[in-house]
Amino acid sequence: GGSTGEEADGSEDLPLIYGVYATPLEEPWDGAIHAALQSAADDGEIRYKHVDDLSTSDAMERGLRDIASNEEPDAIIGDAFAAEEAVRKVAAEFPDIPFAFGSGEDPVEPNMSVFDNWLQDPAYLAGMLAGGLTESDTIGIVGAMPIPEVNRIVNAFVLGVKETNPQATVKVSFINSFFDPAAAKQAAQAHVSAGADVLFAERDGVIAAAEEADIPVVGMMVDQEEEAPDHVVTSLIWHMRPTVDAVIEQATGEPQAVDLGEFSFMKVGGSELAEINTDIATSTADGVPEDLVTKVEEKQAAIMDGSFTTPVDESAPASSIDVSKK
Amino acid sequence: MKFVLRGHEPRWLAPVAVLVAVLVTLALTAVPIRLAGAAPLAAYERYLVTPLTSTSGLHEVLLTATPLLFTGIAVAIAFRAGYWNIGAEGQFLLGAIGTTWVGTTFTDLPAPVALPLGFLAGAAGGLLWAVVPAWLKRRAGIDEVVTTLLLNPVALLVVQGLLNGPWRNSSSGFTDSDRLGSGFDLPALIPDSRVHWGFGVAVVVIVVAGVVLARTATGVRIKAAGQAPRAAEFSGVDVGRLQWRCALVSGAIAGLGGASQVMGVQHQLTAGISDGYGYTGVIVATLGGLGAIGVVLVALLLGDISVGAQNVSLVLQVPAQLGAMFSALLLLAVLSAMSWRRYRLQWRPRSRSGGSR
Amino acid sequence: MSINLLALIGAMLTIATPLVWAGIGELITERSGVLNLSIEGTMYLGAFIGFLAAARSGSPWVGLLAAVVSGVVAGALMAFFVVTLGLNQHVSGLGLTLLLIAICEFTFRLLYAGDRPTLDDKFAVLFRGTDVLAQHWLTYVGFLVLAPVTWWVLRSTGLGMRLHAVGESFEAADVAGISVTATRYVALMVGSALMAIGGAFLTLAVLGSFTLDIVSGRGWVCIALVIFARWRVWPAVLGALIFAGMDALQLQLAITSAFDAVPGELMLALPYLAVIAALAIGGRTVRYPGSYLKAYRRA
Amino acid sequence: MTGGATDTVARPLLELTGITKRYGDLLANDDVSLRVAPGEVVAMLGENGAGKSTLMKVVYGLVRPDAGTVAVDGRPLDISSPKDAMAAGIGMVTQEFSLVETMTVTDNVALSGTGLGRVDRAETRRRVVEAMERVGVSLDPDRLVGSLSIGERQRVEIVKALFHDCRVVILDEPTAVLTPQDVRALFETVRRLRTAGLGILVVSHKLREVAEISDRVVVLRRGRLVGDRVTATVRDEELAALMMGGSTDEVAAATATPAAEPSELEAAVGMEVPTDQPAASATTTAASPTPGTTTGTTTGTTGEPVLRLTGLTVSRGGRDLLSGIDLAVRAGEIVGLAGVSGNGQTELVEVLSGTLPVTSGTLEVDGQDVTSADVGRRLAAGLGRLTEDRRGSVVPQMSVEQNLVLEDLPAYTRRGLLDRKAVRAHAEAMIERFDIRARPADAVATLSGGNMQKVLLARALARRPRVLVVAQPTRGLDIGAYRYVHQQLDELRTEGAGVLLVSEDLDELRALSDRVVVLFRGEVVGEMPVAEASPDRLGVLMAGGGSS
Ligand SMILES: Nc1ncnc2c1ncn2[C@@H]1O[C@H](COP(=O)(O)OP(=O)(O)OP(=O)(O)O)[C@@H](O)[C@H]1O
Ligand SMILES: Nc1ncnc2c1ncn2[C@@H]1O[C@H](COP(=O)(O)OP(=O)(O)OP(=O)(O)O)[C@@H](O)[C@H]1O
Ligand SMILES: [Mg+2]
Ligand SMILES: [Mg+2]
Repeated sequence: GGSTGEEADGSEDLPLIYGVYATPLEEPWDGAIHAALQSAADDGEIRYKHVDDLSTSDAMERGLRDIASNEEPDAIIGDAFAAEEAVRKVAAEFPDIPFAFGSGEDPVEPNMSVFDNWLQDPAYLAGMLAGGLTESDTIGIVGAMPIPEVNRIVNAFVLGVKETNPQATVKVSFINSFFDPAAAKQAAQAHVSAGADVLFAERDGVIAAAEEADIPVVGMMVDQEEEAPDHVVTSLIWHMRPTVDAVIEQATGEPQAVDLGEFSFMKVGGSELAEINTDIATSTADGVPEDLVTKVEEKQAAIMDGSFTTPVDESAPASSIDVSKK
Repeated sequence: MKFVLRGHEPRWLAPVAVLVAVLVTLALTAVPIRLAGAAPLAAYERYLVTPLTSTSGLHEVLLTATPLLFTGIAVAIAFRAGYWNIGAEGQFLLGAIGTTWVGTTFTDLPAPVALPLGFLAGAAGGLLWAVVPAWLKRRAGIDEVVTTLLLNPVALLVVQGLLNGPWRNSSSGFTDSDRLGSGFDLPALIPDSRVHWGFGVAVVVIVVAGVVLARTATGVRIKAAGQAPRAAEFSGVDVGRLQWRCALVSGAIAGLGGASQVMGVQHQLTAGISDGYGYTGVIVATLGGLGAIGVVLVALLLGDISVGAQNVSLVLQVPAQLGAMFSALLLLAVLSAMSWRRYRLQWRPRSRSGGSR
Repeated sequence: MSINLLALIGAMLTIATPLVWAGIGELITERSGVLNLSIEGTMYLGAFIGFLAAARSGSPWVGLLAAVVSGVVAGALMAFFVVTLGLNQHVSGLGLTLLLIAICEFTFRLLYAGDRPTLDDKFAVLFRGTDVLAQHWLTYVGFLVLAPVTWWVLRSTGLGMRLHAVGESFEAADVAGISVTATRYVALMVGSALMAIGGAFLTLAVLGSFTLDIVSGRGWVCIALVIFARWRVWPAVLGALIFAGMDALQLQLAITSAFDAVPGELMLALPYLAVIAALAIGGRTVRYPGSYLKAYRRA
Repeated sequence: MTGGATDTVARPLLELTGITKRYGDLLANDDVSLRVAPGEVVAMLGENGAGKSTLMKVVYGLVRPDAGTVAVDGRPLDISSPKDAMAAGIGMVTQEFSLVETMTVTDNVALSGTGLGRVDRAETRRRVVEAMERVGVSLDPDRLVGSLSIGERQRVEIVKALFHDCRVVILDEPTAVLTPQDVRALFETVRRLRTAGLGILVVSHKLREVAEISDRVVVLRRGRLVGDRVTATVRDEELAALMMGGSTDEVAAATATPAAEPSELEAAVGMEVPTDQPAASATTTAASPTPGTTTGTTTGTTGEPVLRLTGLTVSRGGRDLLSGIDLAVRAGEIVGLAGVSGNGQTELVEVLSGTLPVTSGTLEVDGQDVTSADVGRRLAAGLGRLTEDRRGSVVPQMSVEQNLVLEDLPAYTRRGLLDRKAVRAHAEAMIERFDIRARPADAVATLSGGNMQKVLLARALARRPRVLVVAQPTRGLDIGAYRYVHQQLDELRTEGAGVLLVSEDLDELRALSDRVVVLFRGEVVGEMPVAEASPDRLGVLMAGGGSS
């Protein structure tokens, strides 16, 4: 909802957190940040305002400067991927305001913190599931583009596959767009025709393909089970809330320059694997074998207690990966 | 009801037409603004007035208009010659690539060498991308609309390919290029603002283009070639060659736009370097009547709206799409109102009296 | 390297379907002398309205009907600008595209606020399990009914002759007692309805969901295909198949290890390059319809 | 009714009352009332821009009048589109072609009658062929109109107008582009229609045609109906005076040549030209056009060849459009080129203009070989051109002044910029000298055809060409303009330039030329001094009677 920006409603003393997004909120990555901030606002912890679709670095810079100088925010959260320099420049101009941005680079003293979604843990677990479910020993992944955020998810997924199915082949394709679900679906269908019988939907559109091919699929960012209850076996979920809470702390206290990436780790509740859907009913798998579920749960426990750390590999994956060579 | 050609256009008509267009747009956008839960009046003020009433707002308008000035005049030149270059988007991107290449290769160059080199590389990039369709058109008569249009997504893929591959950021590994050498940073044109010398270059290009189009023999030939190619040919104008040259100049200017955006704003190559500037250039050029002054006015208007729209969505917390809706409506309204300049509305012919005897 | 040829053909037909619907829609409007650059926005509108109506009613049929109606409205709007007001076709089309997309995205935001909604019921695939024939009925209708019927109408009926006359020489059409205005209105409304179906195919048949940027430039591809085809139906269908075939091919090559060394982007560019190449090889000087881009107004 | 009207109009078939039409400030039709009875042919005369076409378009629903009514059979009609007009039984041939070039003859003719559903092409074709026979026109019904010559297209227009049963037929300058044979055929048809009781309204600039075909003649001047006479009793001088707005004597004086030949007025207005053309153009040249042979004319001395074609051949698609043309035009002479349209004249002019490449042979202008020269070099060599395709020679949206300098831009460039003062001055001088009714900044598109022609003539003559190639220079021009153009060509000859005059108007050819050359199927089939070029002899040659 909007406002004229002037009214007071008794929540004046709550910190104002401003969300600043480069893409529209509908893009899942920024959508996850938005959801977390919204939930904090719903909990009565913060006041939350946002602006999205600042797609160029000059729009980002203008927006940030405008917000910092006119809106009296207590902290600004956003993503800086396409405008690193602009964000850092404005952050330096307003050292009293904490800036926390999704970024591939380092924090900057005194007030520029960075975060990222570190979904390698749920990705690894999902990979284990996929490896256990495939009968053709072929798994297809459709991703947006080979950027580090995506690469490390794909690579962790591949390692997970290897753990339960060392003979498997994982095929990876990119659609070079954050949207275009129709292209993603076509890419997924190409995987199916190349023999894949489990898919990983890093992007929207893949689930529809899995449903038509009647094979299991792994969702992304939010629990997508409802989209295809017979086919979505689980989803990788990013919880931004712990990161947001850490920023709220800065907003009410002192700005800091820290890497908030850890707050996205599974250990601290920053990410999770959605409850495994053991009721899937597909042409290749009817339900999920219990021992496979157990294996995944054991691994998850190991991750949580720190005895297993998923390796992080940000290199671009090959188009067809023989997991035994990984 | 029918439209009747006006005998002559009263002086007050053009400003009144624009005013009416603005009022209609305001009235039409009131509904979505209400739906989004904001007060229309506050929104209107921020769309149109706020950016123009503060110096920093004005500066931002100039900054935002800069790439549109380049693509607008680029498209205008080609269209004037009757060469339908819809490919300014791709040419802009290739310009950005050219500049990035020199900027990341010769990082140590001092500004006096680096900046001209950067612009040169940008122009070369744009020109390169314009050569193929122009050549196909000239040699084989292959339609430039298809080729220029389809090369736009290809240009974006070239950018993405470079960023995913050889030009991937060496420090973050993200898909944007390394920063250009600091010699390639365009200095501010207006002190303490973000308005950079790219704006100055754009103005120079537009003035030169305006003079050539309006005041020289070449300009007359271009106009003749565009409006009546057969007659131009008859009068000794080599239409094919003229279109070929205009196509290349157009591409080079669009490429300059890419160079300006890389060196003045982004300082690196990103996949989102062009926010559809090439496509918007078609609107700028056509709405600006394919003339230099028109291009400047329309680019500034669009710059104003886009700065204002950002301001609205930020201050009033309404979806950013409202800004797009506002500018699209204003565009169509202004265009409609302008047709009113040439025609007036008449309700039925006055008398058809007389009758039969 | 193993390319599954049948699967390739199947994918090609699916990918080509929205191009065929919207492309034939564009072809009809261009035959009347109107370059309809609002195609991208109209496809978007069809995709969105189709989705919305299907989501609210629970029936993809209702969605399709709503999409058709929205297309007719968009076409009438475009006609109002370029026929009634005689505005520049480039700007009107681009402006309308911007407007329609903005309206859809704005409404989507207000209604769903960042959610990722899906339909309960979408059009199913016929002959599921086969490689080539597993297509949506809209694909069958597009290739087997829409294309031949359009071809026949344009070639052998009075309607086609009228369209031809208006597109080539509206003065001549007017003198012959054919209403230029009515013909262009009808062409734009019918053509835009087909474009909307092309867009709705994506949400109602292919995906069962709506996301931003769902059309992703397919409208622009259609513009290119229509000119590529020189305003003839079968070459336009052929162009769509070339484009889609290359797209399907690159999807398969992208996951074939033999092509690992080839940058993915080059493969993604294949469809565009293929159309340009086809034009360069087969095409020659194009003669645009005589009243292309022109507004008609009697004295 | 205006004075002189007949009372034969018992019950008018078509009745216009108080038609008024404004274009901005211009009053194109001013309270015009007019009746046409069944079985009556009414001719309409008037200067270029007098408002004739506007009035015709009002009747046909192409132009909406600001005031006035149109009634057919006494019933007032609300004609707001040609469809309504057709429904009321009105058929029209517009002055500008209204044909779809990418359609066949059949489809064009049948266009207005087709519904929305399936078209029975065979049946339509049969009916069109039948209609062509009825109207006396022979054309291949399956040819694309775009491939037809201008004269052929005009025939299609006529068939189109008469395809449906109509009661009133409007012909707006139907003969302007027809060959004499076609005119004869058309008039046959018109007479037949008259007999059948149709009302016919025909616009023409040619007094002789008016005299031949009409029962009554009306004259429009500056939008007003200024005269309505019975054709049989009216004198040509009177009509001319009505058109031009002066007294009969003034007109006679104004149209007389400096040499004051008795028949000049008649020649100028396209009336009977005596075969024994007076001395004016009577060159007694020997039939052989040997270069160097000096032959005397009364207007100058014929000198060196300024244009020479040797074995000129042009082929396209394996077909010879022109084959082995040998032709020379000498300084101080006008060579007329006769031929039925479609026999290579257009191509010859295009080749000379530089817009069609030569296949073999050579082309010299004033001694320079320009066979493969571009337009610029040809102009520099001293060639001037005035083609029949006016609209293909001007840029309609550009101003008069810019069109005037389009071929000579470098001469108006100072320090890289266009010298706008010089351009304006040149335009004003040309407007003055050639009596162009326009301001320098007016878009050429808004000029009437006659004025457009003057702009082109001015542009061609301003460069003082050594040789001028002109095609159909007076097509569609009113008497004043017709006379004016002839005078200019005559002067050019006097000044010692050569002129190649291509015209389908035999009277014009014979009035102006020193020699006449006949083209048939792309070949020169005859050449003779004008004195020997009787219409009959030319007709035989033009019809192929001279080729072996
Ligand atoms: N569409 C128009 N808009 C403005 N003025 C027009 C238009 N059509 C005609 N006129 C003007 O109206 C006047 C009458 O034109 P009209 O075509 O009726 O002349 P005309 O008598 O047919 O001449 P001509 O012998 O050259 O055919 C001219 O001055 C012309 O410039
Ligand atoms: N765009 C326009 N604006 C104003 N008048 C116009 C326009 N287009 C045509 N006319 C008028 O329409 C009439 C027809 O002119 P046009 O040049 O077609 O005649 P023409 O066949 O070439 O020769 P002519 O009229 O001398 O016989 C003219 O009077 C002209 O002035
Ligand atoms: Mg006329
Ligand atoms: Mg005329």
